[in-house]
Amino acid sequence: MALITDFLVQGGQMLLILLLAPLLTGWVRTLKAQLLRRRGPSLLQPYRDLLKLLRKEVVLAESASWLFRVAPYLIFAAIWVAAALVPTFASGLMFNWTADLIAIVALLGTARFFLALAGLDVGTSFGGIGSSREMMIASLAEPAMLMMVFTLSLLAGATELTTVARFMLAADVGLRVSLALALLALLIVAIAENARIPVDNPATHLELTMVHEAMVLEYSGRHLALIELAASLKLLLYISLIGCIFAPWGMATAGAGLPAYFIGVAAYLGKLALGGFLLALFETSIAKMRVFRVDQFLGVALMLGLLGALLLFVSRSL
Amino acid sequence: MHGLEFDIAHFLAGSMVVISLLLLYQDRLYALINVFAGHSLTLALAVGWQAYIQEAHHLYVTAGIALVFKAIFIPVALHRIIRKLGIHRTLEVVGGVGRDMLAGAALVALAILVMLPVTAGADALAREDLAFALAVVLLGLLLMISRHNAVSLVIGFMSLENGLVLAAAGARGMPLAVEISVAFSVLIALIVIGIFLFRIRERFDSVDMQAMDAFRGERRR
Amino acid sequence: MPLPLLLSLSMALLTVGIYAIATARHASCSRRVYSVALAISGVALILVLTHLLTASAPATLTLPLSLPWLGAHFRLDALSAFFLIVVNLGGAVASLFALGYGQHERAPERVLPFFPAFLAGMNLVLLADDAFTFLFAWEFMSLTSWALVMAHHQESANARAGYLYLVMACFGTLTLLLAFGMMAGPNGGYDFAAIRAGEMTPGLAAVVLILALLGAGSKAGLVPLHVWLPLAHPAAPSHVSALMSGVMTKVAVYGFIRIVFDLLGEPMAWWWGGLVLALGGITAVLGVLYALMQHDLKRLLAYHTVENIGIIFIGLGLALAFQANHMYASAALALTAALFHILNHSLFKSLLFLGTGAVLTATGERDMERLGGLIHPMPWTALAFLMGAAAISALPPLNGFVSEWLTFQAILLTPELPQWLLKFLAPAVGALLALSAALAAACFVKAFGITFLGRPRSPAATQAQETDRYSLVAMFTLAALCLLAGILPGLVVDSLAPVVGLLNGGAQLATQHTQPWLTLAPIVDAKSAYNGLLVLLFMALSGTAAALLIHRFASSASRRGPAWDCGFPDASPATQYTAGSFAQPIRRVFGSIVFQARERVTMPPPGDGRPARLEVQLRDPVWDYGYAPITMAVIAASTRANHLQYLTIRRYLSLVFGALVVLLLGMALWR
Amino acid sequence: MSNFLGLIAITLLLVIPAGAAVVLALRSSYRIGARINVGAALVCLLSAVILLGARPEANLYLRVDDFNIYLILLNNLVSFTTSVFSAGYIAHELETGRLTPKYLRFYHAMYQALIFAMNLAFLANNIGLLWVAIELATLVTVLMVGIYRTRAALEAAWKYFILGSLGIALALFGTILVYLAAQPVMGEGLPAMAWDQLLVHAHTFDPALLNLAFIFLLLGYGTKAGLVPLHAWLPDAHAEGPTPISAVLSGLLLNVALYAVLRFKMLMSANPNALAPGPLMVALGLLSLLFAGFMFYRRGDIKRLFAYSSIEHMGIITFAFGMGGPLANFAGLLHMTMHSLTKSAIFFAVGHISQVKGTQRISTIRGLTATHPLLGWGLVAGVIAIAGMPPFGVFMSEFLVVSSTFAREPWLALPLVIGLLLGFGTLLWRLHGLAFGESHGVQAPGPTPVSALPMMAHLALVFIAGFWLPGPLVTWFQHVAALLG
Repeated sequence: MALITDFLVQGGQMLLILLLAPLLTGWVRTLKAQLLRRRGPSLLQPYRDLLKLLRKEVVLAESASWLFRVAPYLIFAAIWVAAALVPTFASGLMFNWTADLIAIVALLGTARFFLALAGLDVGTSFGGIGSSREMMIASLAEPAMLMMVFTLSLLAGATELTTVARFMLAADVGLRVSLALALLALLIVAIAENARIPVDNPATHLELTMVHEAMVLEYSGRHLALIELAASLKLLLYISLIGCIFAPWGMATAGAGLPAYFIGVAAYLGKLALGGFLLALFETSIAKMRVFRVDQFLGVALMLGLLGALLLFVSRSL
Repeated sequence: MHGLEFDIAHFLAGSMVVISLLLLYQDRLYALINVFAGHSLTLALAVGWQAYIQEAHHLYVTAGIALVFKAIFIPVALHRIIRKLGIHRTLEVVGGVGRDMLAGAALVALAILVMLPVTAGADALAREDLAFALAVVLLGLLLMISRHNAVSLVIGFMSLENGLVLAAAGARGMPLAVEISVAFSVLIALIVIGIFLFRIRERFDSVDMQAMDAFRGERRR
Repeated sequence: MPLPLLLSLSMALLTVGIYAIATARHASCSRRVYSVALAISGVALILVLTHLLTASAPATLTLPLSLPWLGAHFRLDALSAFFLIVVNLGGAVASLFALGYGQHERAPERVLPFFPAFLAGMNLVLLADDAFTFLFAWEFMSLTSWALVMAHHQESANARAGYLYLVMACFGTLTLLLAFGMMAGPNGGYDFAAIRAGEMTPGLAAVVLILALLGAGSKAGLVPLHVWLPLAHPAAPSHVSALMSGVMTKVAVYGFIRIVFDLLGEPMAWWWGGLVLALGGITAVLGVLYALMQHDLKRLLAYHTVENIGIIFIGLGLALAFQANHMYASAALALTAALFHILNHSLFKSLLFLGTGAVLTATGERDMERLGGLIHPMPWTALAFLMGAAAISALPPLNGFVSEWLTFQAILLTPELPQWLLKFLAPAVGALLALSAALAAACFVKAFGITFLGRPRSPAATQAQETDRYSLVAMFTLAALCLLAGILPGLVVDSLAPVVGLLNGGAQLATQHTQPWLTLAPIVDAKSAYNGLLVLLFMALSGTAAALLIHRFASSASRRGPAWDCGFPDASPATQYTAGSFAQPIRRVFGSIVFQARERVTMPPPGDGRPARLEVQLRDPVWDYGYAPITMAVIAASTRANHLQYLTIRRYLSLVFGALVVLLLGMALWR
Repeated sequence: MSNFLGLIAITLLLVIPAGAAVVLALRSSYRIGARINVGAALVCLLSAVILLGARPEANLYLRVDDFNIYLILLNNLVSFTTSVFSAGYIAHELETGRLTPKYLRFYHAMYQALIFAMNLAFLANNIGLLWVAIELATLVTVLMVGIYRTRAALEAAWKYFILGSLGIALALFGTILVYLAAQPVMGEGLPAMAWDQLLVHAHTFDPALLNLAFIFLLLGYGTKAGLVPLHAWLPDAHAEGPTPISAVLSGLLLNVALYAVLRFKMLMSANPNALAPGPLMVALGLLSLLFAGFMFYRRGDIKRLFAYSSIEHMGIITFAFGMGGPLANFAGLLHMTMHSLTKSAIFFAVGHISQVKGTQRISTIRGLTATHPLLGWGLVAGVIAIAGMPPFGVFMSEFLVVSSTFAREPWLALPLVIGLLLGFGTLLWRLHGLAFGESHGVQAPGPTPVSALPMMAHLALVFIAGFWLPGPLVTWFQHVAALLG
């Protein structure tokens, strides 16, 4: 019985994030538009786009290979699994322990790997630009992320998100320098990984500075739909990750009854809304930077992460 | 043994050293050869004297060899050679005789310095002879390296060898002394013949390097 | 009784080599040699697997060979068994691959005799149980592999590579020789049993450690001793490159482990671990950075070997640091990580080299700039290579990720260490490790993407054919193993347990295969876990589910058209991204610091027909500041010494005279 | 009985070569001459083998003991194989007209005379006799080095002659000094020059005199052994003489000189008050090793290259004996043997190569393994062996030298290892040029496998010695090592 409910909750969570992802993207878009004094699209626009794309036929370039067609499903699967592993409204769900934070980072890496390959597959110049820059950004973002992971696991004694969340919920954490540094690093990484301003512009096309869009330029129809969905899942993943680590309040624990779950979901929605709002605010208040200043931007993140970890390594022994 | 015998032996050995120094002093080939003849003559006398005082009769043979072969035959042969090679009038000036003399004196000092502590066991005569012999050897070596000319090289070598024979003779009852001196004479004869046959010209050792590289199959730089 | 059997198998390999000398020129010889090598390696593999899995007691054997009063000692224990698995697995697969690949060999008489001998040499190194036999086999291994590197000696680059390789190998052997000499002591107790029994002062032990680092490191390709590796490994035929990169470097690591962990016993000072750790971190990052700058596929792989050796040494360094502080549980984790990575790297690096071999036979090209689009003519090779690339980039659910995950977990335990330097070093090395992992991913996107994806850049690439069946079977065996080791890590960790116990004073990890759902949870108290199997299941389920749903309910129609490319459809493949341009961003970020990378663009004015040129200039700091000065010094010294060949007789006589006078003076003054 | 047999063997060892020398001097036909040459060498080899079984007891002139017996065997073995090699080699020289039949007769006679001299030197118990034998060997080899009558050959011969004679002279002085040291204790006459007697009484000699003697002997015989800075004659003599002679020079004559030095080292170490000869020998050895290592790099002549390698190995051996101790001494003895076999094998290969290519210039010889596999790989194997890599015997000795030295005197091991590495690197650099790469130049057919037999035989021996040594040899080595202290 318990097993079944666990399955249900787990499955529910997976479906929940799948459904919420486009909404979050729409929310951010609308907010950005309104911050720019535009009316902006409706919140549901992303859903409409996805459905439309799904119904359209796929136009493949002549030089596209089987990898080009497989990649979208792989990317989608990897990111979805990664997102499902992050506790959202409840921690300690039955599959949370199948992979820890490092594994989640690596899963995102898998997705990126195949996305970059897909960018190279057709053999166009734009695809190449996209994937080579994506890999450059990742080569700095991933270490920064892992440094953040180090800091957390040193505090919580595990790289397991559930454990981390529970640890954070416990009162005695208090404010720590390393935590602040880790948060900063994580924010920067999140911005870079989700191709937001100032690293990349999600709303751009035909721009020599584009990264993510350049890779997926050749995609169309259902493939594009999957990739878009994956992208918004990724955004959701990062926001819920930040929420789960730095604001785990209201999160239900596994096996707690339905009411707890409802509180959890409510809290989760609140966190998402807040995160989206902050993101939109940030994006409208800053300008896109040159590609070759990105490495400095991310270098800062790496340094912050390393600093946080070092501080802990040292303070642990005091 | 009583004083006189000792003194004579001492005198002969010492005079060999002196003559070696004289060899260093020569700069004309003729003179060099003549002085060397004197060197060998003295050696013959010294060895003969040793034979007499040691009652070692085989040493007379060594003395005879020294006299006939080195004091007479070799010098004559060398005279002919240098005339054949047409180098009998050459002057040799390597660095200056004075430097050689100083070095020679230093070598003699070294020889004595090395020999003094030695031979506490060996009798005085052997010790003296040994010190002088070593001096002669070193002086011969010095002569070898202070001259360009192949002939003076040989003369230097032969004076060195004279020193060896002196030492051998001084060593009381040393067996094979004769055989050794014979072997050496053969060696020297070969050297002389070598000069003669191979037509080793004056200053052989400083032929033009580039030419030598050509047939050595070697690159210098 | 496996040990005599293993020895006789090595002997059999040697005889095969001798047989090959006689008949190498016959067409059928290659097939015979490789099939026999395959059979022998297979049998040996089964033998050692059983020995390791049944965790049977060490077997020893002494033959009346080598040093007369010593005899040749051989020993089979858990450690050597594990490495024998690596060696013979690699050997078997390489032979299988070569059954097809060897047909294209230009100079079989230069490969066939040495290939089995090389295998035998590696086996003997692992079985040796005294210093003489060990070094004998070690040098024999170097020598045979050198001969294989020189197989295509007409290319002057190969000859240079072979020379450098041989000199470095000799350097390594001499340093190891010194290490053993120090351990054996003046009376020459050369057998390992005596060395284990002997006591050493910390100072001498430290000397031995450093010598072992130099010796084994120069063979394994530890920075800055790696210079020969990226030249020599590619020069050999591809299946040999696979062996050298995937297996021989592991034998070198074995040498290090045997000396430092087994023979020296307990590490005497904490800084040992720090030293090895720092070296490992530097090696990892430098290796992958070098690799990113390469256009030659095989050289790129060779540099990745350097990187992975770095990762392995990180694990070993951690283990040393933990052991020095008597934290054996943590040391067990670190050792497990290192050993696991050794196995993994042997798997995917061999796979990648074999794939390169297939590409080489299909196109005759190693330069990525002239390849491209190979996924269309050779899809299966592409798939295998892709799996290898994903594995080496540490992507879940493949095996590369597991070992790096374990290494990270080990680093997370370092705060317990009391020494401050280590406290600072460990997270820094962790950052380096993460950096190298990310860069490796970038590098293999480049390697696979430029070689197999896009459009062909040269006619050779257009006319490529899929490779033969033997090669495919060989590659997919390795690929399957990569996947298995990735999703069932618990089993591997358990079979590594006896090895870890041997090196770690009995302490080893908790048994893993009893965990629910075969999860890998190395540290019991900290609930960090990873379950490759479930991750794979998840991804498979969600991916297929998505695909089915979409194709069922949404459209499944598709048609071909010209590439859109933002409305600039371009005819020429020359407009694609090249390896150089792909690496450009990273070159600008990292290369400018490490390699003083300089780019010069010469753009002809409009109307001028000449092509624009981009010239990239890289400098190798290690070579510039390490090796070049030494070579210069030797050349200068020999030029000076050479004058002594041209003195005059008088001068030579003066030398003798001088020697005499000096000695006499010494005599006179000595008293 | 065995004593009688041994006496016969000894007499054969001395009489056969001497007689053969005379006979050959009279015969003019090259074909028969070569046959006689080989035959005589074979007989010597057989009698050396007999000597293994039956040792006569020593008399005042001749003596067979653990030390010289294996050297005698080695000596006659190598001289036999070399005579086989020289038969083919000389035939070719005759065809190309570099040698006339007249010189050939002379060559064979001298060859036997050389064997005689070396056997005598090994057998000699009397230090005077030892000296005479070595002088004889020197004279003979001088004549053989100059046999080509080219300007280079004459120059080399002259250089060798002068330096050799000087060495001889110094050695004689040393010998006299030893006698003088012995004479007060042992009285006058022959016993005071018989080595075994000397060894018995050595502890009572005047140490100062012994020291002086040893300096002269070391320098004297060291000149013949080609130790730096006394080495000058060696490279040219090897390069300009006929290759068989180079093989014998490197393989045997250097051993003879070293053997003499070691005999006297035994006397030194038997006397407690005399200065330890170790440091001297170590210094000379290291000097030779390093110097040779630097000289390889710029060599353009293939024979000179390997001549310098001989200097290097003499250096290693001297170093080993200088270190002393059971391990190092064993290694030194082993290294002597291995070096003779390997180096002569290399010179066999080089001889064929220079004949095939018609030149000794390294820069014009390329890619031998491709054009002449037998020669090329033979050369590779030889060089690998001489560089001290397994599976060849030199590795064993270098293993012992380096490891034992490092365990005892770490700071001495450092220059040793550097020297080895240096020599290895520079020699291998040359090898890569010779054996690999695109071949060009003359493509004459290589030698028949039969005429390459001596080379392969030597390499086979060295190969076997790489992992297995016969028991008796080991026990001899261990005895001698103990004597050497």
